Amino acid sequence: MSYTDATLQLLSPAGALVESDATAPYLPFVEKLTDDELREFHRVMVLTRAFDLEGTNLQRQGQMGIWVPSLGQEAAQVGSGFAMRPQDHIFPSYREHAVGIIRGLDVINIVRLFRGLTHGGWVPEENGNFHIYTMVLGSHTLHATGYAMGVTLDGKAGTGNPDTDEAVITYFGDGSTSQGDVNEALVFAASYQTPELFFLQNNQWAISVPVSRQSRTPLYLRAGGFGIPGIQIDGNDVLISYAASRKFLDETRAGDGPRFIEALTYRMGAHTSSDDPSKYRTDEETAHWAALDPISRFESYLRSRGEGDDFFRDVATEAADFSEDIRRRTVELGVPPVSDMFDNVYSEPHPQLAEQKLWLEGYEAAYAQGGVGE
Amino acid sequence: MSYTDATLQLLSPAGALVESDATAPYLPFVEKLTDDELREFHRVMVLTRAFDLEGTNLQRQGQMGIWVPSLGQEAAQVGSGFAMRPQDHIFPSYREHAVGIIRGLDVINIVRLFRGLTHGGWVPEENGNFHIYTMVLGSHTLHATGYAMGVTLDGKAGTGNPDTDEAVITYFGDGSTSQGDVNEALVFAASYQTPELFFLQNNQWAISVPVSRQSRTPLYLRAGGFGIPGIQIDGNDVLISYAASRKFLDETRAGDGPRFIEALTYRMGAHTSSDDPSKYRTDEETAHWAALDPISRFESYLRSRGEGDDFFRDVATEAADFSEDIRRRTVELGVPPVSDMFDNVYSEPHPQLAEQKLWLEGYEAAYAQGGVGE
Amino acid sequence: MSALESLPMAKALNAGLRKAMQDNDKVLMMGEDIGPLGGVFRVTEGLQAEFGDRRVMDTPLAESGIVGTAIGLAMRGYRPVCEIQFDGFVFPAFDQITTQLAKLTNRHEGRISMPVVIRIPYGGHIGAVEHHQESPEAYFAHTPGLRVVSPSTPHDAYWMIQEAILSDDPVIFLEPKSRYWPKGDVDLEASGRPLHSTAVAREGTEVTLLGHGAMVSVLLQAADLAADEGTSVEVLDLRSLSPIDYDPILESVRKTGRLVIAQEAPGSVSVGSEIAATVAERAFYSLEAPVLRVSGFDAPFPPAKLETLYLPDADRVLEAVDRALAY
Amino acid sequence: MSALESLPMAKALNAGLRKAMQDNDKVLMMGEDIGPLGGVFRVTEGLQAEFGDRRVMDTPLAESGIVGTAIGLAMRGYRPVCEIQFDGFVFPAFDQITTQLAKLTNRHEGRISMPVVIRIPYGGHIGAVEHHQESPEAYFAHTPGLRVVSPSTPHDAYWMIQEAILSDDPVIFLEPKSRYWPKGDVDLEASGRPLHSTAVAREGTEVTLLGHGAMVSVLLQAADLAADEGTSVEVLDLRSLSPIDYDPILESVRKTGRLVIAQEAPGSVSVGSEIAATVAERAFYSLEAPVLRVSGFDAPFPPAKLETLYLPDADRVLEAVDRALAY
Ligand SMILES: Cc1ncc(C[n+]2csc(CCOP(=O)(O)OP(=O)(O)O)c2C)c(N)n1
Ligand SMILES: Cc1ncc(C[n+]2csc(CCOP(=O)(O)OP(=O)(O)O)c2C)c(N)n1
Ligand SMILES: [Mg+2]
Ligand SMILES: [Mg+2]
Repeated sequence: MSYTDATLQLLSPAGALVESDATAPYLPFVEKLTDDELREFHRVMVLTRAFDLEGTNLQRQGQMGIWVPSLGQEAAQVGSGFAMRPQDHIFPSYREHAVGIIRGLDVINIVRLFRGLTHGGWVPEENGNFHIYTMVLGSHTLHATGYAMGVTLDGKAGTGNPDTDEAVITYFGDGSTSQGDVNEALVFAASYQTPELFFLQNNQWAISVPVSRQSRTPLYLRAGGFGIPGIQIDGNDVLISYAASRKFLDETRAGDGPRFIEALTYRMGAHTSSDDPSKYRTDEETAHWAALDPISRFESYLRSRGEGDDFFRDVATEAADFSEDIRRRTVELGVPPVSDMFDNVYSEPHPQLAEQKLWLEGYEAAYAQGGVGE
Repeated sequence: MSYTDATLQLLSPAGALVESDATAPYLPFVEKLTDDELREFHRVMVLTRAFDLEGTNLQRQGQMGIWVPSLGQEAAQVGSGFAMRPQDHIFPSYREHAVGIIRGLDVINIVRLFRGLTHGGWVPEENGNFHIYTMVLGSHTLHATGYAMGVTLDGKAGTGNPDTDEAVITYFGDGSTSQGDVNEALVFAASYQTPELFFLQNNQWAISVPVSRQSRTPLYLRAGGFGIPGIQIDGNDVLISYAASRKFLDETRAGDGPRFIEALTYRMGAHTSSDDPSKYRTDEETAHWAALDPISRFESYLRSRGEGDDFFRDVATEAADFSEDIRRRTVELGVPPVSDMFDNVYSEPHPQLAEQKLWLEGYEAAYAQGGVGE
Repeated sequence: MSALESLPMAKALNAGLRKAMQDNDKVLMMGEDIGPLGGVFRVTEGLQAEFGDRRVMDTPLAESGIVGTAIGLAMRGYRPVCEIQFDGFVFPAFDQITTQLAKLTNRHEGRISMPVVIRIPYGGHIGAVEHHQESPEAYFAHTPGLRVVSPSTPHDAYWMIQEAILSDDPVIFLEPKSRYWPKGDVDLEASGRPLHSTAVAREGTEVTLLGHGAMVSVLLQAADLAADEGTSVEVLDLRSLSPIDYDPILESVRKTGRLVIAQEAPGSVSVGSEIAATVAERAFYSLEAPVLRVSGFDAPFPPAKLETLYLPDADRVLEAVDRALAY
Repeated sequence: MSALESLPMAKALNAGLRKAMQDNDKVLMMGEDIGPLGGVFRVTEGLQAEFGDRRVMDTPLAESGIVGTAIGLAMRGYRPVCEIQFDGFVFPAFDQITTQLAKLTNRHEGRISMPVVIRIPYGGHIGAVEHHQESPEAYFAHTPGLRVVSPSTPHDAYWMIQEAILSDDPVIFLEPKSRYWPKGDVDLEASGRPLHSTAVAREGTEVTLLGHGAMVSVLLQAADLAADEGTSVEVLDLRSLSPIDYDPILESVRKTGRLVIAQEAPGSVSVGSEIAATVAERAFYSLEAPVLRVSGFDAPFPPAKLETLYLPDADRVLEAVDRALAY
C-alpha cells in the first residue's frame, strides 16, 4: 500500500513545503514553529535512530533478549510527540521510543524491559505522562479511553484553556486495528466524547502480514464509521505529523470529541530482532520506502532553510555520545532482586504469596545451586 | 432515534408505495412479487405475532422460564426471511422467530429452549439452514463469517447462478454492535470478501440502554468504515426489508463481497418477560412506534390493492389455531432425560464424564428423593 | 450496641454500594443496565438517581470495553465497580481481566495500584437459560494478581462489598444470585471479620463441611438433617476464594478428621480441588478419611429442567458425609 | 519393522500437520504469520507453499476472530487448526473458546461436532518478554467440552497433533516451546499409545514423579540425579490434561506410595491441584506421604532474568522428593 489521494503531506519526499487547499489548515501550525523547535525535531529523530541502532547491536551481542526497532517511523512519532502539551497522557504500544525521549523518559528503562529485568520499567507520573508499553495488542487503547473518560469526569478538558486542558493520545499499529479491543475503544471514545487522539502508525506490516489482510479500505475511514473524524497523513513527514496532531489534540482537549490519525509509514527494520523480513517482503519494497526516509527528507528541508553542516555534525556527535552512554549503562545493569517476583504482585499484603516468598528464600539459602545466573 | 434522511422506505406509514429516485433500485424486486407471495408476507407476520403473544401468555402461566418477544419487529424479519433462497444459511440472535417460521422450523423447539429443556433445540440441516439461537451477544456473527468463508472455499458462491450460489445472513441488535466480536466479524468478512449479509435490527434499545449510548452516528455507517457497503431501511416496512435484503443477498452470493443493512424498528414489548420497560422508556415513545406498526401498515397496502376481509379473517383464524396448537403441545412437553447432561457434551467417548454419569444413575437409584420434578 | 436490620442480600449490596459512594467520591459504578433499570437484579437501584449518571454509568454493550476503560479510570485515580450482568458474560472481558487488570500492578513494579471491583452475579438455582447459572470462580482463583471473594449472607454482602471497594487490589466479587432475595440480619455497625477470612457458620465435631456462596445454606441444611440422625457437623463458609484463609479449615479438620467440600462449579481443576489438595497435604496425619468433593459435574451447566440434578443438594452432601464417616 | 527418524519437535509437528493435510483436504490452518513466515516458531513452514493460501491462512490480527471463524468453518464441515502465536495471547479468544467452541456440541444436543484444534506454544525457559512464557492449561482443563493435551517428545508431538486433528471434539494442543528444538526419535509407523493416556517415561519404585510438556525432561533429569543418590524414581508423562488417564498414575502410586507433581503453571487451582486431590482420595490407603506439588509461584511469570527462580527445576523437584521420603 502506498499513499492515497487523501494522504496529507506538508513536505514532499524532496523536502519541499507543499502548499495547497488541502494543506492550508495545517500550514499555520508549522509557520508558528521556531528554528530551534525545527532543529529539535531533527535532533530527536537522529537520537532515536541512534538509540535504535544501538539497541539492535546490544541485542545481537546478547545484551538484550529482544529488540523492537522504530527505524523508519521517527517522523510519525516525533511530529506527534512534539504536538503534545506537558499535561497530556500517552498510551504507547511498544515501538514509540521517540515519544518516550520527547517526554523525558530515560530510555535505559526501555533497555531494562527488553533485557528482561522488568515487565514495565517506569511509571508515567515521573516520565512526562508516558505510560508503559503494552504487549497485548490493542488492549491499551481501552486504558487510554478510560483514562480520557476520567479527564472528562475531572472537568480537566473542554474548559477552553489549552494550557491546562488535558488530552490523551494512544498509539497502535495497522494489525492491531483488527482487534476487538481497538474497536471497542472507538465505541467508548465516541460514546463518551473523550478528549483523545487515536494515532495509528500504519507501517504496512503486522510482522509478516500485509495491511491489505487487515483492511481493503484505507484505515483512517474506520474512524468515521464510529462517528470519529479521521484523516490520513504521510507518516514520514514530520511536519504534517506535528501539525495534524497539534490540530487534533487541541480540538479534542477543547471538548470537540475524539480524533483519529492514520500515519502511513514503514517499518524499515525487522519486526523485532527475532524476525526475518526476507521471508515475506521484497527488497524493491524496502528500497521504495528507503527513498522516502523521514530524516533525510527533513534534513533537506532544514538545509533549504539555510541550516548548515555544523548543526548536523553536532547532532551526529551528540547521537554517538548518546549511544555510547546507553551501551555503557546497559552492560552495567544488574539483575532484579528475587523479591520483585513476589512483592510487586499486590498492593496489599497477601499471605499466600508471602509464604511462597519465604519458602523460596529458605530454599535458596539451603541450596547454593540453582537460581539467577545459572 | 427515528428515521434519518437516508432511511429507505417503500411503504409509507399509511401503506402507500413510495416511488422516488432513492427507491427506484428496490421497486423492481417488489414488482416481481405475486399476490400470493404478498399474502404470505402478511400471513407469516400475523402468525409470528400470534406465536409471540402465546409465548408471553405461556410464560406468565409458568409454562416457560422466560420469553423473548419479537413484537414489532415482524416486518424486518419477514421481509429479509423471504428474501433468502433455500440454500442460504441463517445465523440468528435470539429474537428471529419469524425467520424460523419462514425456514420451516417447528417453533415448538423455540418453546423447548425457553422452557428450559435444551440450550439449543434444533439443527440447521433439518430446519431450512436456520441455525440455533446464540445468547452471548455477537459471538454468532463470527460463526456466520467463518461459515461464509467455507462457502467460498467450497466454490459455492460467485459462480453466477443465483439458484445454487449460497449466501449467509446474520442477525444482531444495536447493542451488540458495540461488541468486539461483531467488529472482528466485519474485519474478517471484508478481508475474505465473504458472501454474507449483516442484518442489524436497530430496535432502539439494548434492554434499558438507548442506541444513542452505543453510537452517536447512524449504525449503517459503521460498515463503510470496514469497506462494506451498508444502507439504512425502515425496518417496519416489510417491502423494503424484502427488496433490500434480496438485492444485497444476490449481490453477495454473486461474489461482490459482504453487505450490511440497518433496519430501524422498535421492540414494542419488554426486552424479555423478566424486563420492566416502564423503568426506562416513555409511553409517548411506545405510542409513536405503535403508530408505525408493520402489520397494520402492510394490511392497508394489501387492502389498497383490493385484498378483501375474507383473506384477513382466514389468516386470523389460522393464527388462532396456530397458537392453540402451540399451547397444547407446550403443556405436553416432558422433561429431558438425565443422560442429556452427559451424553451431549462430547462427540467422542469421555471416560471421566461417563464415570460421573454412572455415579449419578447409581445415586438416583439409591436415593428416591432429589432430582427432577422436585 | 449494634444496629441490626433485616435485609435481602440484593438490598444489603445496594446499601453497601451506596455507603461506599458516599464515603469516597472516586467510587464509580459501570455496567449494562445499572442506571435507570437499577441492574437486572436491582442491586444498583436508585444509585444513579442519587449520584448522577457520571458516577453510575450505563456503558456501551461490551464487557472488554467496560473492564478496559475501568482500568484507565483506575489509573486516573478512580475506584470503578463494574457489574457483569451474568456469570456467563464475563468471558469477553477475560483478556482485560487476566492480562491487564490482574498484572498491571506487577507490570509497574508495584508502583501503581488497581482498585477495581468486578461484581458478578453467579451460580444456579434460578432456572435460567444458558450462560446465566454458571460458577466461574476457578478461572479467577487461578489467576495471580486477583482477589476473589463471595458472601453467603446479607451481612457479609453489605460489608464485603465495601471492603472490596476499599482494597487497592482488583477484586472479583461473586454474588450468589439465588441468595439475592432471602432476608438476613445485617449489623450496620460492625463487619465482625476481615475480608479474606474463612468463617465458622456452625460448630460441630464429627465432619467438616466447606463451601461458599449459595452452597453455605445447602451445607447448613445438610447439617440440620445430619443432626437429626445424630451426626455433629461443622460448617465453614469460605468467603475468600483467593487468597484462601486455611487456618480455620485446618483447625476444623484437625478436630473432625473429615472434610467434605461442596461447590456448584465443575469439580475438575476447581477451587475445591485446590483446597482438597492443600488440606490433604497439610493435615495428612489428621485425616481419617480422604477429603471428598461434591461438585457440579464436568459438563456445561444443564438446561433449567435438569439443574436440580446438576447442583449439589443436601442429599448429595450427606451421601458424601456418609462415605467420609464410613472410612 | 518401524521407520525411526530423528527430528526436533517443531519439525515433527510440521510433519504431522503436513500428513494431516494430505490425508484430509478438509483440514485447514489458520493463524497469524503462519503463511510465508511459517509461524514465529516455523512449525507451519512450507505448508502454505504446498497447500496454498486457501488451506493455510494468514488471518487478520484478532484471536477471537480466528477461533470464531474456525467454529463457523467447522460447522461447514472443515477441520480448522488454529495457531495462537504465544500462550499469553489466547485470552482475547477465551470467550469464543469457553462459551462457544467448548459448548456448541452440547448446545446442539450432541447432534453436531466441533473438530477444531487450537495449537498454543506455551511455557517458559526461553527468556522472552511478558505473555510469552505462560502455562494457561488450568483454564482449559477446567472447561467442560474441551480436550487438552501436551506432548513432551517429538514422537508424541508427531502423533498427537494428528490424533487431535482426527478428534471430532475441540482439542487445546499445548506445545512446550522450550522443547521445539531438541531432537528425538520419531517412529513414523506407529504412535504406540492413544491420545488421552498417561505414559510411563521411566520406571522406578520409591517415588513417582508426574508432569507434562517441558517438565518431563526436568523430571527425568531429577530421576537421574536421584538414582545417583540411590533413590529409584518413576517418571510419568501426563500427556493428556483433560481427560486425565488416572489408572497409570494410581497404579504407580500404589507401587511407590509417594507422588510429586511438577508443573510450570501457578500452583493454585491448577491441574496439579486436581491430580493431587484425586490421588489423595483414590489412593488414600496407599500414600505414605502427602502428594506434593512443585509449581510456578502464584505470581505472574517474572521477567526473563528471574525465570530460573520461578520455574521448577530438578533441584526443586528433588527437594520435594526428599520431603516425601522423609514422611
Ligand atoms: C493479542 C496479541 N496477539 C498477537 C501478538 C503477537 N504480535 C506481536 S506484534 C504483532 C504484529 C503487530 O502489528 P501492528 O499492530 O501493525 O504493529 P507493528 O508491530 O507493525 O508496529 C503480533 C501479531 C500480540 N502481541 N498480542
Ligand atoms: C456478551 C453478553 N453481554 C450481556 C448479555 C445480556 N444481554 C442480553 S440481551 C442484551 C441487550 C441486547 O441488545 P441488542 O443487541 O440491541 O439486541 P435486542 O435484545 O435489542 O434485540 C443484554 C445486555 C449477553 N446476552 N451477552
Ligand atoms: Mg504494523
Ligand atoms: Mg436492540
